[in-house]
Amino acid sequence: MAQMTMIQALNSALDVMLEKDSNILIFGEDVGYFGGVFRVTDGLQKKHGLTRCFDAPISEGGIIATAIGMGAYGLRPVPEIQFADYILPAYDQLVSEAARLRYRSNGEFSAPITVRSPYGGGIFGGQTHSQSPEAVFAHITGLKTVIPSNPYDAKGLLIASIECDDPVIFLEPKRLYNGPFDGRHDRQLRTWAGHPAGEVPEGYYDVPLGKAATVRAGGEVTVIAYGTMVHVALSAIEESGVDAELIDLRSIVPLDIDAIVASVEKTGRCVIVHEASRFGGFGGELSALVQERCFYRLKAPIERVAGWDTPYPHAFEWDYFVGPGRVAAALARVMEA
Amino acid sequence: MAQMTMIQALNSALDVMLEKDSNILIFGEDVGYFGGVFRVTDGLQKKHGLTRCFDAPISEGGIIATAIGMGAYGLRPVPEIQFADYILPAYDQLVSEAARLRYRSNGEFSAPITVRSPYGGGIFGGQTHSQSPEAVFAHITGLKTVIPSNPYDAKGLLIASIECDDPVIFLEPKRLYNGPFDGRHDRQLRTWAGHPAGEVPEGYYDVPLGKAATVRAGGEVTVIAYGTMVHVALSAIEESGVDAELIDLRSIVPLDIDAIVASVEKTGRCVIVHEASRFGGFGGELSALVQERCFYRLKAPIERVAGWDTPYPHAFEWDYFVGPGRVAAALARVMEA
Amino acid sequence: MGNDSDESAAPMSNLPSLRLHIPVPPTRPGDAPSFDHLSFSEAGAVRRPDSAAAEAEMRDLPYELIRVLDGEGRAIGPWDPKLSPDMLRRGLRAMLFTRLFDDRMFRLHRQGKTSFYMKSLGEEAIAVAQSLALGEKDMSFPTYRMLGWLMARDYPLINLVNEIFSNADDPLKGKQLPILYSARAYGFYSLSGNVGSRFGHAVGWAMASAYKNDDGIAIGYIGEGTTAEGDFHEALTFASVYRAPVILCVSNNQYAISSFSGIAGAETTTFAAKALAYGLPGLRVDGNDFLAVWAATLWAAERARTNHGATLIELFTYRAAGHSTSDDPTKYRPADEAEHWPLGDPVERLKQHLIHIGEWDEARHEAQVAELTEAVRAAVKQGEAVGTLGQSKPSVREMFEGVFKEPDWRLIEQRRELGV
Amino acid sequence: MGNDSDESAAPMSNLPSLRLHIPVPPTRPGDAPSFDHLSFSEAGAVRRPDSAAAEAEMRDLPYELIRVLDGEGRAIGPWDPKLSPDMLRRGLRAMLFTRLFDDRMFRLHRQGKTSFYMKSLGEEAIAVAQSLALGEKDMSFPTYRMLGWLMARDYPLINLVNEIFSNADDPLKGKQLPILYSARAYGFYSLSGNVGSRFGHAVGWAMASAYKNDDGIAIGYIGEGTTAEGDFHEALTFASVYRAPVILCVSNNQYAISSFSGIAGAETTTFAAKALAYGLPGLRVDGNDFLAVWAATLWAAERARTNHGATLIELFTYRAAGHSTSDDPTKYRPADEAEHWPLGDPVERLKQHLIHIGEWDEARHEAQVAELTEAVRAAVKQGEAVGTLGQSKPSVREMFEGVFKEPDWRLIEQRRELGV
Ligand SMILES: Cc1ncc(C[n+]2csc(CCOP(=O)(O)OP(=O)(O)O)c2C)c(N)n1
Ligand SMILES: Cc1ncc(C[n+]2csc(CCOP(=O)(O)OP(=O)(O)O)c2C)c(N)n1
Ligand SMILES: [Mg+2]
Ligand SMILES: [Mg+2]
Repeated sequence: MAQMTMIQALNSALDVMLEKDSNILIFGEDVGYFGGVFRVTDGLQKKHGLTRCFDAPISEGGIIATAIGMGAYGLRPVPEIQFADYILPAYDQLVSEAARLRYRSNGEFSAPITVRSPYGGGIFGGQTHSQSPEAVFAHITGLKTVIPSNPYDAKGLLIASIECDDPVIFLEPKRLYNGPFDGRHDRQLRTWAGHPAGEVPEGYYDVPLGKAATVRAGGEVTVIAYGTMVHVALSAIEESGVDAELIDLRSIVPLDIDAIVASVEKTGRCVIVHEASRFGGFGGELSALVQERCFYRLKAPIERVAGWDTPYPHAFEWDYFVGPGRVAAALARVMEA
Repeated sequence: MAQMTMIQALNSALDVMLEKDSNILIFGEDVGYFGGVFRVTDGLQKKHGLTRCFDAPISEGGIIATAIGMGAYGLRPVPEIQFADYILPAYDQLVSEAARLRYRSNGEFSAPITVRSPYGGGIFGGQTHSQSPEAVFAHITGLKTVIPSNPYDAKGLLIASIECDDPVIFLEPKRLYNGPFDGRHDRQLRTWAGHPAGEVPEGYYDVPLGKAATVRAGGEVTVIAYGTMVHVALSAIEESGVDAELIDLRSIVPLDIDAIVASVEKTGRCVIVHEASRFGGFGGELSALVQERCFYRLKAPIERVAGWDTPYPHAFEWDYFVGPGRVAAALARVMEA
Repeated sequence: MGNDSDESAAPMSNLPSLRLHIPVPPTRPGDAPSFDHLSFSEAGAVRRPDSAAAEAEMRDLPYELIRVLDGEGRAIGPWDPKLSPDMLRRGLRAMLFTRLFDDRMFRLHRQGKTSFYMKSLGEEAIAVAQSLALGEKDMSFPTYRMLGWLMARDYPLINLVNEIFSNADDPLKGKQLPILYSARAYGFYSLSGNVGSRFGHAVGWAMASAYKNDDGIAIGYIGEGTTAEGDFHEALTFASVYRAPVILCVSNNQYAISSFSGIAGAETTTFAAKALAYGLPGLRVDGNDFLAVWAATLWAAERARTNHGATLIELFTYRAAGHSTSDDPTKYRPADEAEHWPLGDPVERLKQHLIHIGEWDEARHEAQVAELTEAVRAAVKQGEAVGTLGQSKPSVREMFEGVFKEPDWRLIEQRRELGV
Repeated sequence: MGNDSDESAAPMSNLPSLRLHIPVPPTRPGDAPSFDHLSFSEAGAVRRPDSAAAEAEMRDLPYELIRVLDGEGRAIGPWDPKLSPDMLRRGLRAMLFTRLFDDRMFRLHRQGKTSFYMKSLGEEAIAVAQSLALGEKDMSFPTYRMLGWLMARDYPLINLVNEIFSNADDPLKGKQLPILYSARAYGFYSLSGNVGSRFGHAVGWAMASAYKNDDGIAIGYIGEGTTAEGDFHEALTFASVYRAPVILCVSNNQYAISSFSGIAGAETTTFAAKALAYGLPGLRVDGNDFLAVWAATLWAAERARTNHGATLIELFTYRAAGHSTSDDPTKYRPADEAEHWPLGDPVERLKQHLIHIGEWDEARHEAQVAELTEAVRAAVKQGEAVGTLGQSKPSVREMFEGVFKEPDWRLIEQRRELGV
């Protein structure tokens, strides 16, 4: 066991996998010599060689197209997209090609690629360094979408994603890279040091895709979250005194529907939290599923707490970012209902 | 008044608008001399001139980027994307540029473009000529998404979209181009002749964005649909004998939330129907909204009837396509609940 | 605000106003066909640099046209690949096979036996020559007009027919549109309806082969119309930067559905010249000349195999048929234009060459046609026995298979809901 | 299955195996800086064709480097734009202004007064010369390193400062990241964090101007690293096909964050040569030579205004600073590399020229620097009085404005929920 930040845990996952399987290689903008703008690939080129971890042209579509071709050949590329905001030029490649290759070729070809990309807000990154695009991937049949919330999960989920034979969008909450941010930007920031999930094995292990984690058991209301919002929700729960059960989805596709249903069946209330803007966001799907499966147990309307339906505005970081205050308000509403 | 198919009605809308405003121009793959693969722009180049309606390179990203630049200058371009399946190479332009230009420039620049594109299944078009991508646009703040279900609306909504100062994704249900298809592919096909909505004024009129149509009034259950599914749902309602109220959304952004809430408040039951695959589809948002706003009136779980979570498979057209049988089954379930 | 110096390049008052240029083809329906705007190098006239030569030494080539067969059916000049008569006959056979199969399928579509079809009429030399010129470990990333690749490698006809009928024996289990084949064992990558989006996969595959110190190279195809997609540029950029062992081909049949090639940039330069943007060799080749296609492909393959990187080849041809079963080309081009295409028909030209060298004659040709026609007929019959579109299909369970390697709960529940 | 003929190009047993090539820059931290791999045309050496000449007559130009200023500060050769001393001084002033402003803002970022900043150190000649050379009705589609455009047109400094502070007076109302300005009245199109995605907007704008028989042209910018995006190719394709009156510029500062230009294809050819793919003129210009940039821009503008279409200009320069406030370039290149850049510093070179022609001296220069420094100081002070990041911001209501022209119910409800 070692103490790791999420960046170090991700780096360790890549290191372990490069060592384990020569079919794995990494490329992306600035990931080679420099080690990535967030340092996730730091040292990997030096340790594993020039062709195992190298820089790519600024061409997200080209990066993903190349990765798919490599995947079809038999490799397991792990491309990085520098910011999830910049994954959209590759959207057609991901949706029309990576997601569909196995199906349309009846299994002759597939694209076992893992696309890593930092996402999310809370960093004063403005419109194009803060977005959360998971909903536009979750809707796509054939793609898996994974979102860790702590160093331990990040490493285990990344290893599981790389080993997965399907294409995986691996979204890294960049606000959590260095510490478990709970949205209380005006208080002392914490690091991963001392956090139980900051204890990370140095070697190989995986955290299976499609298994949610119960971060906190509780009986009155189920809170569903992923990524940075797990910490925001936890903080809101703790300060509100509501006996909430907090579920960290860890992957939104595959979705751990059993965990969700079991919890809401027990609590009869549900609050869904995500950073992405609300309308048409993944919260809609979660709300619909809970309603369909737990209708007769629901004591209150399912609440969604999400980003406003605006672009991500630089000056209004803390007005936009979903903080514990908004989650607590939703908890209060469902408890009163 | 004239009798028009949806193709003719769309053509008429474009004709009227080209006549009305010299800032309007049309371009897209094969739309010029040839008049478009679905003939929607037939005759427009000949009538209005080479620079008003012309062919574009096969480059959906380039088409939309060009249109945005034109829009910023002050024109109102109406680009065509030949199939909605092929709009994805332009996804970044639509999301990162068209949708955000007004906001980020604080109103100095905007992109008043209307992107027309045929979408949807029921035509044995297989994976890449049958998809319904509306959910990946509905989630994007700054975009409007319009989907007509008949010739009269198609013309009026297209005119309103072109006149709208915001970027509009105008999705045309190609299965309805020539007749009101209700999913009963084994029966005699109907044309628009004789259908009331096939009566279309020849001149200018608009149908405002954000106003749903009540296709059928009813008291027992609210059915929400758009595009081809309006006809499928209507057929299912008629044959099932359930006293359902059928709402045709006409635009999903802006969404006529008042019409939805008013109807479900009355009926207490709701069935949502769309062609797109279910998971993460727009039905999730609709279900969540209804649940949030009508929770205490709901007598049964809200049902979603949607495409399966698979790519669109050629041989299984009628197993995949959402037909009246599946809608009727949902109606039966909500009525029994 | 702004700049009003008279030294600036602001518009001068004596200038005409700006005009928007929209490219228009030289002829439309009703006009006499004309290809006068084109000029072609003579057969044998273009030099053949060493395949390891520096790109800077070859910047003239994209503006020439590599041709081997002359008007009399002679093979001349430095690019003559000097193929054996057996190989020439093998090529002719595969081209004829492709044409006869296309013709038959097109007619079956009219009879409602399938939903869609596309021919490669007039373009058969390309895929056939390249399929034969490349090796078993090489992988092609085809467009929908590369059936000849499979024909040249004796892919079972019945597989094609069953896929086109989407019937119970469809090798792709009804998941894909007719003609969007996948045949890994034959070096034929999975097709899709989206044009262009597999061009970069060829580069990725080639890079993977180089990464593994393997020896297979890749060949990718794109239509001249589709070169306008960003995918084209991205593929060439990666191919150039990483010196990928790949041959990237633009099949320039001069049409993209109804749009003439001017809409893709042909008014201003050649498609081969796009290679110059990437510091890659650009060969412009008579695509209706089996020998020229072969020779250019061999040259590029040699370059790739010796770690000298990628080559862009423009294969100049003419789409003699409509775009697809949904198209009527007489609506936008002179009805008899195909007959006036100066570079002729690839089947006729190879046949003429074989006759010229004394290795073929009309009688053998007729016998060949008869044999292949019968083979097509037999395969169609066999496929029809299984069933045509709508009469037979794979198990509906197949609809839910292969979305992921293992279905998740959604697919299992939905399969159950449908009762299959 | 497969093809095993020995006539085919399948791998021969005596070949070495394939290798994947990964470009590596000539030097890294710790190495002595070296630009020996580059070669430059002499000042004055490159011919200047007529601006209406056919592209086929200019295919050598992308491989040359247009330079006017020589090592002694003389302006020589056919590209000398022969500017008045006043205009030269105006250029120098705007370049200095840009540099001083950048420097100050960079320091303010260190003090936590803003979230982000990017400099154009060493590249100031580009935007300044082009802003002055073009007219009021012309529209630029800048990158984040084109502040000089606004400086040359006397955009109010206080607007820049307020935008950088995202304070209550921010002209963009806090919606955008620092330095991502928009200034329509100054011919400066809205910036975004996404690189490359506005390149095609320049083409669309230019096409619109031509469509309306207007007289403004457009100029678009892209970094050399970003030429790899599909947007680059799509913009050039449309510019070529429709002969758009647009100047498309690649600002080649040799770095894209940490990646040297070889990762964007510079190992194999020049960025100007990408013009050849589109049948467009490609000019390669010393981007640190104010006069050369001016002259090439004027030439391209003339070509555009006379309906001869688009030009691609590569502006060869060097990114003397780090990529942004988040970057430390000593991590990936020799720390003293900037000092060794053979084409020098654009400010110094223009200053030297002015002194050479007797229109400037060190004393005036110092006075100029002092005046501009004071102007920057004053603007910062004024902005700080309004507030720096986090201390002052526009009304939170602004967050909900401008998503659409009119807010829909969602925005109204959410604004209410937030209580603003
Ligand atoms: C991304 C995408 N855009 C548009 C289409 C519609 N489409 C199908 S074929 C075609 C024309 C392609 O022309 P070209 O590249 O010249 O190939 P050819 O058909 O001539 O072989 C078009 C526009 C598509 N299939 N995919
Ligand atoms: C679409 C997109 N991809 C990636 C990035 C991240 N990024 C910001 S600047 C930059 C480098 C750009 O280099 P270049 O084009 O050479 O411009 P320069 O910074 O040198 O002026 C990158 C990769 C981005 N902003 N947008
Ligand atoms: Mg073509
Ligand atoms: Mg750069």
